[in-house]
Amino acid sequence: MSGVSTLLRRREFGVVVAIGVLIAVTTVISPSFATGTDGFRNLLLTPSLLMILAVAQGIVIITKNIDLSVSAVLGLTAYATGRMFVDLPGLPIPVVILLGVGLGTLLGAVNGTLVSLGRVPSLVITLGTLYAFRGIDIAWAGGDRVNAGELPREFTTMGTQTVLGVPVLFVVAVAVLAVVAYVLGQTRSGRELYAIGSDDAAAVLYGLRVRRRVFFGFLASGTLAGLAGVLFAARYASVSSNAGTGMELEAVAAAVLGGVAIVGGTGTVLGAVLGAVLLTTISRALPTLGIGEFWQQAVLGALIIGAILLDRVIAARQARRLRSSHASIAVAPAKEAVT
Amino acid sequence: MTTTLDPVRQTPKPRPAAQRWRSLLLGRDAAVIGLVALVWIAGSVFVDNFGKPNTVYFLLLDALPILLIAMPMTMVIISAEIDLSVASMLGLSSVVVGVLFQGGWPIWAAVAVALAVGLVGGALNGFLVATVGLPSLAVTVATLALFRGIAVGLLGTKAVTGFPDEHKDLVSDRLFGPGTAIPGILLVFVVLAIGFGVLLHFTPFGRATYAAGMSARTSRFSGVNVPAVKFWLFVATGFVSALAGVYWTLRYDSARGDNAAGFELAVVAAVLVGGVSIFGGRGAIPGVIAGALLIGELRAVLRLADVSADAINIATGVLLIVSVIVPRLVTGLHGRWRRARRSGLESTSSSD
Amino acid sequence: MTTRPPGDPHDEPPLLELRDVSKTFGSIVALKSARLRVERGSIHALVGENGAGKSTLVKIVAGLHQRDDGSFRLDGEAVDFSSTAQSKAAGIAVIYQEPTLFPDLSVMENIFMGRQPLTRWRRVDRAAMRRRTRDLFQRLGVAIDPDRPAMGLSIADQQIIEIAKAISLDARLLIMDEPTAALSGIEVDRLFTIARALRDEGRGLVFISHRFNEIFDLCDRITVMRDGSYVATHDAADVTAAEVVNLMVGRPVETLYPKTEGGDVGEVVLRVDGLSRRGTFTDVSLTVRSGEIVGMAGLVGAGRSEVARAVFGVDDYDSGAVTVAGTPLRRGNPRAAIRAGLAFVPEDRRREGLLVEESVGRNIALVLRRKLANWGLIRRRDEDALAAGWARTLQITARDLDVAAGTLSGGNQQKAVIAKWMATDPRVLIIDEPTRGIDVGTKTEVHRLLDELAGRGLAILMISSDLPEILGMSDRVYVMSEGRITRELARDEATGEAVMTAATTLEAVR
Amino acid sequence: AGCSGGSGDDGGYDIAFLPKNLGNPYFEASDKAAEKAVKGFGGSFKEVGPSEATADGQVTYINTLTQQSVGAIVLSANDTSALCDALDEARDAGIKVVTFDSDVDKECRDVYVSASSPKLIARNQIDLIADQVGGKGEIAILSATANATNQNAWIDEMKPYLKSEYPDMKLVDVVYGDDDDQTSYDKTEALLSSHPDLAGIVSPTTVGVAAAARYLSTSEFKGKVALTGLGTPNDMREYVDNGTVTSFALWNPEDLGILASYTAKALLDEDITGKKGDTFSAKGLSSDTTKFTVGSDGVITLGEPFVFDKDNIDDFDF
Ligand SMILES: Nc1ncnc2c1ncn2[C@@H]1O[C@H](COP(=O)(O)OP(=O)(O)OP(=O)(O)O)[C@@H](O)[C@H]1O
Ligand SMILES: Nc1ncnc2c1ncn2[C@@H]1O[C@H](COP(=O)(O)OP(=O)(O)OP(=O)(O)O)[C@@H](O)[C@H]1O
Ligand SMILES: [Mg+2]
Ligand SMILES: [Mg+2]
Repeated sequence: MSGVSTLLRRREFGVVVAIGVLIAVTTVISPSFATGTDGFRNLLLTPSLLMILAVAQGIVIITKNIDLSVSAVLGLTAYATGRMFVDLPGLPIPVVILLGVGLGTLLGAVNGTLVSLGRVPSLVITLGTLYAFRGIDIAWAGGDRVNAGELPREFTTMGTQTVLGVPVLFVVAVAVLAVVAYVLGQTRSGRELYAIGSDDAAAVLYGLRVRRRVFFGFLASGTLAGLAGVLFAARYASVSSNAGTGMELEAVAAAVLGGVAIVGGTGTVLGAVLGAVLLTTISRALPTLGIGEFWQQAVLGALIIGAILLDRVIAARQARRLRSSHASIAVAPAKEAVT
Repeated sequence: MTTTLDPVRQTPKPRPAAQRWRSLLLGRDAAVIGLVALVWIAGSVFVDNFGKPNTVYFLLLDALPILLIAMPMTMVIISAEIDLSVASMLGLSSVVVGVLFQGGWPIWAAVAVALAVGLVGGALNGFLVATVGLPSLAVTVATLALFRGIAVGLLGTKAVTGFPDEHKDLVSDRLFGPGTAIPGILLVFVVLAIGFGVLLHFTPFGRATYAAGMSARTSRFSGVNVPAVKFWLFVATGFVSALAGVYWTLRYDSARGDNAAGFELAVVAAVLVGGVSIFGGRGAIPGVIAGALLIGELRAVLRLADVSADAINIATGVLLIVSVIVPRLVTGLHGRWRRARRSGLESTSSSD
Repeated sequence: MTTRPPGDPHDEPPLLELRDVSKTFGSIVALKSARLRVERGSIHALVGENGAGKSTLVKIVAGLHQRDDGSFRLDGEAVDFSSTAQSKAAGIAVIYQEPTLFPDLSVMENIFMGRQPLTRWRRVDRAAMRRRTRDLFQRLGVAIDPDRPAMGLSIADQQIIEIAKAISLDARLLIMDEPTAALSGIEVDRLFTIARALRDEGRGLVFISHRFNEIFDLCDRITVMRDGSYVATHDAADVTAAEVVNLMVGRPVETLYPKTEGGDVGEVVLRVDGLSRRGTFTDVSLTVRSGEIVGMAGLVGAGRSEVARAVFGVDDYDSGAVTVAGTPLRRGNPRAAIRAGLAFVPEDRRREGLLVEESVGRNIALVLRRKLANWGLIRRRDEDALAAGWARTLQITARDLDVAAGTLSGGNQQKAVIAKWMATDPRVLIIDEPTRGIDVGTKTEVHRLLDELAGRGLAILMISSDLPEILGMSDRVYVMSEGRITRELARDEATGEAVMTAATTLEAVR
Repeated sequence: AGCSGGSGDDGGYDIAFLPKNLGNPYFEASDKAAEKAVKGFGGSFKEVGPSEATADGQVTYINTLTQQSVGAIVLSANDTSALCDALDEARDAGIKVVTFDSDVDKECRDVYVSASSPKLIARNQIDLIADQVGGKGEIAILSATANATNQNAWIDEMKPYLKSEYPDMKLVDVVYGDDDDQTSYDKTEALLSSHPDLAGIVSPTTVGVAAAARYLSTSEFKGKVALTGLGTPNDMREYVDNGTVTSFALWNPEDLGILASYTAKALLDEDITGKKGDTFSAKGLSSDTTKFTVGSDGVITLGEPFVFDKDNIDDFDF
């Protein structure tokens, strides 16, 4: 199989095409959509946070788990970041960023511990921590809001700044993607995540450290959600207790849209990220395409259904192909079996 | 070594009824029911105004949508699927009632159409999950967006209000006259609970639901029509969600696209607290009713104690986590304790 | 390399020594006092009836379960594994009874998961992995594409990958729990060649099987277990199969194939006409009469199970027709088949035959749930009575009917599956591998049962890879090869040679 | 028990504030001032509310307050009629009901404390934006939720005023940021990309105007697209300083909270009943006014919106 045809066959390719078509059509209708300086910047900037959450969700879903608490982790770290700037004015920005991300890691560790040590389904645990983390966030923030004026200028400009026309946030998201994609695709521990998602009972028999890996999956997810939280504070420069509400399902939707199977073991974080880009681009493009803003969610829903139907068709085709190539066991000429 | 532990070479009998009762009384359901009572007592003792007829009345009204949707949701989860689109269907049904009512339709006709929409939406979920065979988590996340999107699309963020009093009274009237605790609308739930309880625990369809949840493959090999079972469960869930949407509309006199947004997680939480396994194949209706009541009760107690909404959320989350972790710990400790006891016995006997 | 005489323990400690190991699962005693001693450079057979505790013992050695009591020494040193990773690190490779593959991953990753070759940058070296996988397959004499996903592999292929995996570990102790259960003769021969080579390199092997010819063919020593306890260890040369069976069962077994000759054979009940499914089987026609046991023989992968599944309706087919007692069956509809009087005991008990988490009682009542209902409602009492009746008839061994079916031993699980189908009072029974992985004692019981059912007028289609079983039990034999029926043999024509010739016909032509 | 209206331990005035939602800085400010006022006249104060601005969330809290038999409920309504049944029940139990900021149907409450009149606000907003865009071009409105009573009333007043006074200006779009910071921010962005020729944005909601200002200040539209609305000085200070916004308006939310508290007190004291012409007094407002009169339909008006700009913004801190 040639490189090109492998590329064309990749599930991710379809998403890229969809994004491309969408941007092209929208830009024809309203040129500023992708060509104006702001248009281009927003094209990349708007999806950045969701891209990071999609990577987080992708890691966890590949291990056949799910992390519904990402949005609450994002909210809590975003608020904590803002609070640190207000309450500890002496702290250098990088330290605050690290502490914010670290808080995400900590919350991820809570999820990971409950899921892997308690051996309890992650849907249940992270649904619980979604409530709990969000509750803590609201209890802490109350009606308070950290405003743009209270955050250091250098920090908030980071949220919207561009380097050579590319927003910093987008660069961060792509860097996260590159690192995680490398780890998942090319290292032993990454491949073990796929194995665990594919069949966790087999992974135990195999001697893989399932609990530890799952724990680290959640740790990574928490860390990335924490990073997204810090960046949220930078981008919106204003944080209240409801930051990121509802993004957990968007992150799941992005992963699914990008071909990460909810049943674990397949898909890539690249796909999840592309899913995130497609999802945000759609909701930005719809008004321009003349679809009322209120209908966006409906279109989104229909689209996800389309994506999972497509996955099903692809999977069925592949299964047929595997079956017809089944003659594998055709007994090879009896070679000298042992050398 | 005790002989009772030996594998017995004799024909097995059904477990005696007494033993079955014992395991039922020591079971998960009983624990949740006990907890409901415990919170009740604690609330009555420590919280002013708790335990009055009005508290019960409002508690039941508030818990009703969860109680309603939890019934079919229990069966869906036992069949090893999940439906996250229930709250969106609730919102959609509410909007349908509102839009048609606003358009001059008689309310009963609007309600009928809303319930039909529930059936259709449920059938869409059911078709995609059962017939096409897509994972329900993904499908219902999609229809969550779809139903909610249609609801919001139809009505924007406007609201339709001003439903006629005689219809609103249907949901708010008290069964035994003014000042008493039980809302008449609870009868709808009682009927539904009995219906789903019997369906799940005493009918071939219920057996098929458990079987489908434990192993779809074995079920198919045993002549269980797994897709049909799941399809109808999703249809039922859509229908009951729409019913809850009608209730919501009349109770709050407000048809809005964002009614009950995020509510699906509360329903799932209630079902899981009620002892249903997210992996399917395990769980029962009484436990789920207790689970939903427990959450509703806890919220009422905390609210009356002037604890803010955030703490209530934390409590719900912790309750959910505790409800799955504690049984694990208990079985784990129980096993360890038994092993310890056994090896203790052995060492004494061997020292003899 | 010579085989070390089974000897003086003071001389050098054995490779593996387990003493008085016990293990319970809840109230189920899996092991009471098991013992096993494996020397370097020997192949050790572990035999025992279903539920004797062989697999449990293996899992304790693998670190998957932890023993409750007893001692466990490796090279004379006391060890305690808390995970399979530790046993692997200690040089123990295990092929489990159940294949354990990752369906979404490629075949080669399945083999090397967790220990993939790395490049300098700690990157997984796919090229090296592919190369080593090809080498392994070459040694095993198979040609499986290393890059294809494990999804969709037949059980036999899966088993071969398990074997490749275990061999690639280069372990000093290789434990194989029924590795041959899904393999055909040629593959078994290859496996044995490799096993002997490993022994000659000085490694220790443990081999679990219910097939005596394999055990005596391969193994040096035999340890017999019964009811979770050690019974005896013998040199394979010193005992006969009959003696081993006596030790296993604790009582003499009269005959393995209690076939009633010359029973009444009635009219055709099951008729299959020109059934085809693209890529799986072609133009399969057969008949089964009431009171008749029809055997279906063939090599693994011949497509027998697929035909059976298509006939019963759990799989679809492209063309052809199935009729039961004259009424044509709708295709792809198991419920219609059951209504017409078909019963089907599938080959994969745990995944297709039983709800392993459900009670034995409800498993038995599952198919009949609608008939049990009165006015749409099922009464617990009726369900219990039905289950208890059939449990008694089939002599199922279990603490009570409320225990989960998955906790029964293999043979009892099989009886539970048969019970659930007998409860439907069928006219035709299709039974796929009736005694796969079942011990001798239970095997005879199952055979007697089949004979009795045929005697009562049931039409039985019996698929089996166990040639003696086919020859011993069948009134008539169909032989399949590569998806086609190549031969139909009457009982007196059916010899081992005739069946094997027919089973390999098409291959020979090619 | 408690039908006599708030016989709490603290000497009589048991007043509960129920904002649209918790975590809204506008209500934080007004409720904090209200707390001080209530404590000041010896009452007991509490603030409860839903975390999302929905009517059903408020109903639950009204029910709870009814069970607790508080003396008075002071609320800003998320819906005009949806709360009526619950409020009726509360009033049947002897509880006084004051709405402020956002009203319900007049039959369901005793009095409404209005920040300003819709007419005054609509004119003020349109005048401000017209001034900034030079009286012509496309403008759009970034509102809160689509059924926020007050917002809709203002928008309804704006349209005819715009037509009659500024015929060269055109209202091209009304979008809803749901009083959510992130949504408002994203809606601003969407607005600008779908209307490239937009000259100005009016956002008569504190959350919306702050979010829109933040968006504009970092975009290419800064200084090109005008923005005004109703905002708090603390939120907007930065954008006034950097030139994104020239002027905006608001009344003092603290005054509103204080006035609502005194209104509740007056009801509990039975100084007023909601009849037109009833008078009462309030202390501690930032303006000099102390005497207030109930207008028709039981409406009490605080006053005209106040315009903030570069010159005066630093005099305020809320
Ligand atoms: N995880 C488990 N939980 C409960 N009981 C178990 C478990 N594993 C095994 N058992 C029980 O332990 C006993 C021994 O089972 P084991 O699988 O070791 O037998 P075996 O000798 O391997 O049988 P077979 O020949 O059928 O494979 C059986 O009664 C079985 O039901
Ligand atoms: N998992 C599978 N997925 C797709 N096709 C399969 C699968 N397993 C088997 N097949 C197809 O069915 C044919 C027969 O498979 P199988 O090995 O089950 O045959 P069998 O005669 O039933 O052997 P046995 O019952 O002894 O295992 C294969 O040649 C292959 O084409
Ligand atoms: Mg075994
Ligand atoms: Mg087979």
